[in-house]
Amino acid sequence: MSAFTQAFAADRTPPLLKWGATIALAAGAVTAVAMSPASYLHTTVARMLPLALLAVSVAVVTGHAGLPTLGQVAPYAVGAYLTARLALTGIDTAAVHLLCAAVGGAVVAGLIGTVLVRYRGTVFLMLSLAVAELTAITAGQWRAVSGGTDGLAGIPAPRLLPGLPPLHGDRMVLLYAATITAAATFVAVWLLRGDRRMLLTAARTNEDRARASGHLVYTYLWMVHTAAGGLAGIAGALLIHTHRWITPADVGFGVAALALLAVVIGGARSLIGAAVGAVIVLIVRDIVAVEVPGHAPLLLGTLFVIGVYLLPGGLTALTTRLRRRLSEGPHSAPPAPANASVRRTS
Amino acid sequence: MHVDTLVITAVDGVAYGLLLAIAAAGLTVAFGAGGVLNLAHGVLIAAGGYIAATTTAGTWASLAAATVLATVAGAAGGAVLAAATAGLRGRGHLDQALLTFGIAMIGGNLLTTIFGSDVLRPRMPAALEGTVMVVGYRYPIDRLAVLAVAVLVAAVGYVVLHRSRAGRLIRATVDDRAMVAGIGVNPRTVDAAVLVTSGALAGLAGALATPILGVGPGTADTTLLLSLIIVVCGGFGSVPGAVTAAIGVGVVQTVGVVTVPTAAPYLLIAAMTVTLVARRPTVPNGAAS
Amino acid sequence: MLHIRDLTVAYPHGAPVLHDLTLDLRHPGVHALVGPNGAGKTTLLHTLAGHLHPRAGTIHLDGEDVTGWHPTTAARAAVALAPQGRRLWPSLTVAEHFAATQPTAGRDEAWTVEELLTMFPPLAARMGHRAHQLSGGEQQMLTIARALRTAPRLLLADEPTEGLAPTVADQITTVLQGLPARGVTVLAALPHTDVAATIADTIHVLAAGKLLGHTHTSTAASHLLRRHLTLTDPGDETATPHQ
Amino acid sequence: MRIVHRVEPDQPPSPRSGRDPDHAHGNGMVASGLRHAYGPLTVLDLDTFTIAPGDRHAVIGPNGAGKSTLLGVLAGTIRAQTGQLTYNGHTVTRHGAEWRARAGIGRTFQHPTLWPDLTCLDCVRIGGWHHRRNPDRTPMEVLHLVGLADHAHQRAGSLSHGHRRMLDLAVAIAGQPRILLLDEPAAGLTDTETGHLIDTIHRMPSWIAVVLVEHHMDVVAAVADWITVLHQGRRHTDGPADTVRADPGVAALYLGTGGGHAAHP
Amino acid sequence: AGVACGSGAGDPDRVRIGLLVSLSGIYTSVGEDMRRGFQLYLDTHDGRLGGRDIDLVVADEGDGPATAVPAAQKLLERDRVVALTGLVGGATVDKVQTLTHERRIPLLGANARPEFAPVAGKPRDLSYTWHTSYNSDEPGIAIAAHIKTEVGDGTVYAIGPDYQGGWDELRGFTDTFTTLGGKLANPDGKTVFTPFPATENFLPYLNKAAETRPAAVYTFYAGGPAVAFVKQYRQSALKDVPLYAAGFLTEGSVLDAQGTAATGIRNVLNYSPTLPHAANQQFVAAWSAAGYPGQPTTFAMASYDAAAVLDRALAAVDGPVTGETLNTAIGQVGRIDSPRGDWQFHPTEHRPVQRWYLREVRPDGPVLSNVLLQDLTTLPTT
Ligand SMILES: Nc1ncnc2c1ncn2[C@@H]1O[C@H](COP(=O)(O)OP(=O)(O)OP(=O)(O)O)[C@@H](O)[C@H]1O
Ligand SMILES: Nc1ncnc2c1ncn2[C@@H]1O[C@H](COP(=O)(O)OP(=O)(O)OP(=O)(O)O)[C@@H](O)[C@H]1O
Ligand SMILES: [Mg+2]
Ligand SMILES: [Mg+2]
Repeated sequence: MSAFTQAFAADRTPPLLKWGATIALAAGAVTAVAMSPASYLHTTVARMLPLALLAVSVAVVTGHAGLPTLGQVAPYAVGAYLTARLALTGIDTAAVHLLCAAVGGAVVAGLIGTVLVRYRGTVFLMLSLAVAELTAITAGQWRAVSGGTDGLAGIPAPRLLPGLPPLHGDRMVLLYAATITAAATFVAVWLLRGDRRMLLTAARTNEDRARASGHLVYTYLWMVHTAAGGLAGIAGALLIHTHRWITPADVGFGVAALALLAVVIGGARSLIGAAVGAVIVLIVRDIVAVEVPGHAPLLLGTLFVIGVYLLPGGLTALTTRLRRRLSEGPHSAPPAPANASVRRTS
Repeated sequence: MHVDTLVITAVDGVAYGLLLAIAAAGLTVAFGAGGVLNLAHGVLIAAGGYIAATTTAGTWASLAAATVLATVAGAAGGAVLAAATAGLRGRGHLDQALLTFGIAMIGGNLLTTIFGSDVLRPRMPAALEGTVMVVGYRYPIDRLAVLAVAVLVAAVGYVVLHRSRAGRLIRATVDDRAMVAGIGVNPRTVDAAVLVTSGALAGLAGALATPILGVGPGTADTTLLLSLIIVVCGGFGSVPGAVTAAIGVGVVQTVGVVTVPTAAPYLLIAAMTVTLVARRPTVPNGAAS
Repeated sequence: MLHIRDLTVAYPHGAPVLHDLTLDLRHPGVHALVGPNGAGKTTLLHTLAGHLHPRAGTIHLDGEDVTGWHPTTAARAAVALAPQGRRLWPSLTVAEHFAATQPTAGRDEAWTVEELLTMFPPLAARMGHRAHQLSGGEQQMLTIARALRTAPRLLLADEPTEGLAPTVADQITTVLQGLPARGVTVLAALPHTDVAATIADTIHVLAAGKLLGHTHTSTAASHLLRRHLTLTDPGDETATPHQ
Repeated sequence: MRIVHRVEPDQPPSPRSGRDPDHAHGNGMVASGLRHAYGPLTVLDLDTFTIAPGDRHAVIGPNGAGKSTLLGVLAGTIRAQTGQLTYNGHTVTRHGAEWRARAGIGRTFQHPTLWPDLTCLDCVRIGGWHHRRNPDRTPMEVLHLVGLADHAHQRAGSLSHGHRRMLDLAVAIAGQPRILLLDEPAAGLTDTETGHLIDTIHRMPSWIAVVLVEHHMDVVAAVADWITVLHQGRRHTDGPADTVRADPGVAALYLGTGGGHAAHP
Repeated sequence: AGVACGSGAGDPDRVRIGLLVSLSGIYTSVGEDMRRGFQLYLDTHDGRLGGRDIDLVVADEGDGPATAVPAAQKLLERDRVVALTGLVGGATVDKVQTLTHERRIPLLGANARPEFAPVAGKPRDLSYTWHTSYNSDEPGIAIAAHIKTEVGDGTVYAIGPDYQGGWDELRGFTDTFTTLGGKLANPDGKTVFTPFPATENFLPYLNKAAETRPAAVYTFYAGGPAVAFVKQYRQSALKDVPLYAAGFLTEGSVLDAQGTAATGIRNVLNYSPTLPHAANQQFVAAWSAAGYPGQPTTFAMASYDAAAVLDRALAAVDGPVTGETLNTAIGQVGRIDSPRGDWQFHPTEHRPVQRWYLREVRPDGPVLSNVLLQDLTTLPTT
């Protein structure tokens, strides 16, 4: 009986296949860009990845913990400024940066989380907006660390390992950023599957019932928030590694909003969808819109509007719908579980 | 700081707060009461402001015409939003946010294309441009006029939202649409009415606020943010709450910033945070009973 | 008054929950709908009130085809639903529930608020409370009061006595029994066949989305149900006798 | 903390050991001086309330009497304004619902909503999460117990109302409670299902304490051996089931000779 | 990183220039002015600079580096421009400078010039960085002595927006003013900074400032806040106190919005549309003839001059135009006969050595204008 239970506890689609497909797709896309001779493309795409990773972190909090957040820019900022300061003082090993940024981001998100996870819905959203605003204001005011409202520029390139040459070539930076983004995303996806996902669904959809079954809802949400902070910290380090400059606006409300909207476009609970959503938004803003100067807001706005109408439930829902349509073709529909319940009541 | 300066600053805080209350009025209806997270609110205000700035000519008649025109344009914008969000019912605030944010970006871009990127200001009748003496200090007449209009708007808003059947139906529609249909009221009509009213109020706010603050490319974002803060701090759809919150914001932005100037950049956000944190955490899906 | 022909209803993306259901209601009168949990009682009532749209079949009300109508239209035609579970407006007070709900135009059979409050004294003492602050039973009372306030001519009551103390439950059943005299047709889903038998003119027995037949005694209804259960015990669901 | 007992399904409820506060002090729950008010409205005012292992205790009373509030206070969902709660000899007044649930106080809700997006099986797994390594019953067995085995893979959100109530019970049972607080478990159940519910309660191990809030007197009669009648948050009567049911005062207040719903001040 | 070589494919006489200005966001008005200035020079010179046909590629800077850098990247790497000009914001210049420098493309900024922070401890190499504008602290430096003379022993109240631009503008004034022996009216001797861009209500600040009974007020605001500030100044207790400002307070379209409230404000800038030079009269006439609104601003003028610099530099380049050859030529353009009067590049700092003017807002015919009062000084002093 218990084996039977476990068989159904797991995801019913063969996980290896799904994962393999996703990884292959991501790798393919990156390789395609990296193989292209246009170094313009390399830099531009590499610069999208920090925001993509930030969006993943936002998706974790928004989709899985059910707390729509603009506040992940706080750990993002911590990761970024930590990395920038380390690099400017001569510590230029990427791994050290990433580690410090992850820890710093997690610590800050953990601290903020102790207050924030007690709130829900719009109140949480507004509190996280306050966090975003405070982050940007602090970054602007704390001139010793941040260089003021004009920010920092000319941050030295990181080295992958001590002794290796600095990470300079556009293609190399792209490959490095893509690897880190993909790895961090997949770790997050891996951590949020199966039972953890189920527990978070329970905590999110009926908190009182979850409590009455002994689940420490605040603790769950706090842990998710903190871990997502670590992810945002890594994204911040990546921001410095790909841009080598930073201004307070890069860790402010605008970026937070973009990340949250990317999550909605991607489909709130899908981390990979969030990353893809962020990349789409930035492609429109940084590649398409530069062709029609002055109308970037128009294009982005149109993207959002189209996104809402064409992709209800986000990109992920689209793939599910496509898959359903494909599988429904030759075979008859699988028996719905509801059937049994209609006919037999004991 | 001298006491009487503090008094006049406090008075100004209240007046400024009431100006913000007008700006937030539309959002109080749409988001606070009607549950539509309308991020295009700021753009409607800016549109009203631009219309007022381009139609006024320093006469009372043109001022009246501008106010009416701005209100009508706002209502039309609200109707567009109503049509756009109609298909999104039941898909949550984030989808609404994405849509209205997109519309706001498009609208903002169109406004700068049409009206240019300069900061504009309506030309007011001379009688409104001057100052009067309040407790020995000069005080602008236009702000006093806005104060009067704000009190009027708040009073009407209070009666409609809290004392009339319409207000109850709006809140009922947010709570359970199907049951509103079940008593013979079409919830879609309620939705549309909410957004059209909210848009009209936004247009009106644009016409009233631009003489004091001017209207330019940054207007939409600033007013949206302040309105959001007011609506959320005021406790969603409560007119007295929103007015109190607006006055609070006004006072923080006047008395607060001059008494502790070093903390000025943080004050507003900090005040909002304290207000929200002080409120008892509420768990929405209350299954307990 | 109400004629349902071959009604098939399914939830979105689901298999049908009601199959080929045919039912006629006399006017006015009290009609009970009984059947096991999950039989489809709620589904049927929601379909009649317009909240669910049938996949097939027709519904006629007083000769008019009302299949798949909108809940607003249904309400304006004086069809009221007192739903199961909490379908109140949590942020409205009891008084505001009454203020928002108005009798259907053209119906003078209205219940005044005073009448309703005399019927449910606990509500009178809670006029300023929001719906989510009411006890379970008080919420149930308000649900029924709201439905009555719309002055229905067809009242669809889904387990109207659920969660009510015996005294109040008795009162409700008395009210339901008295409704036909005021020109109201009642279709009530009732979990207990004996209750159904005491108040209803006819008892329609529903199981697994199919109508097993109608009767007017508790024993006959129970018998129908028992027979259905034995017949459809695991694996066999074809035999559904119609009376 | 966790004591695992094997289930002895066929044992009938233990004969009452009478009201035995001492026994409850050591092994059960004792509430004293509970008072809870919303503004001027006192909804709960109880000097003592004890639950001892093996109790089959029904709480009845008119609508709005404070029954659900009492359960909420015992389970930790509602924090009473004044009063003391001890459980197994420890003071738990300030412990939240999560803690109490882990310590063995399970409950159902008057309005069951569960987790609409999860399957019934997952719901039960979440209910029994803290015993997942060493469960008395597997989740599937729990579903069998309440008669929902056929619905194991159906979304909880698409269950009918009655089935949802059974699932709520299943989730509570999966938590392996030592005290089970049931809020109107039979409301909305049909005759057959009510019988099934009574069976299920009968088959519970005898050391489990069941506190039952219910309006269906036949269920109360079948299950409870001790009844407390609440009225306006206060104890109106309490005593052995038969005595209370025969009490004319209770009948007048509650069972139907009118006038039970006096308005609170 | 690809080093841009040559310009447009094929035709060696065609030269591609990138113009990066804000066409969306809150700085649009400045960006539009700069585009008009550059375009005006092109249009009045048959679309040719230095005898070569010009492909002008315009890109949108947006609100700051986040949007500006991708746009700059596109200009540099896809369009392969041989020079980049425009750039509204200081932060943008700061970030884009590293890109252009790496690729050996001259950056010819026509507006903000930030204090370039050192890179990795070393001062920034500015050999490929030029500006036709000014340093943000120069207006304040230029007017300080004049204000000192005017107020005598009186104090001056300093107030400005809380961001890098505001800090620089006000520092220029306060440092010079106090060095000259002047005293600030501000209680602790420190400038009051108002949150930017959040503050639009200046009344409380102004009423508080009035308490210090200053002999004059010095300020810097631009755009929307400038309109609000001036309007509210005239409604405050400071109404009759002389107001001095960096010229941006009343420059361009904001002056129309301010209306009569701006009358009498004395301000300092490197340009006034009422300058009597022939070059200026020509410029102003061309501006009106092109149908552009109002009078030309310093932003338009600096961008116009950027085109003039490129004109002379391109004329001096022999053979193919590359970033290197163009940059060398820019270093040798010598004196520019500009609407603001003659100026030339400072040999090491690559920004204009130019005269600063005192202006006053006065009716000039039917419209208000920043009317030239007097020359102040020439900066930077070498
Ligand atoms: N939202 C839904 N989506 C899918 N299926 C549903 C949904 N609601 C109910 N069902 C299914 O429809 C069937 C009938 O449900 P319905 O609620 O009508 O039963 P009922 O007779 O009212 O039962 P109860 O007495 O328990 O309320 C059930 O098998 C249930 O699983
Ligand atoms: N949050 C609240 N605010 C104000 N009053 C409340 C609140 N919650 C409950 N009440 C009131 O407290 C009283 C007791 O409620 P409770 O839910 O305990 O009643 P109950 O005995 O369970 O009744 P029922 O049998 O109807 O479920 C009710 O009159 C209710 O109106
Ligand atoms: Mg039902
Ligand atoms: Mg209850």
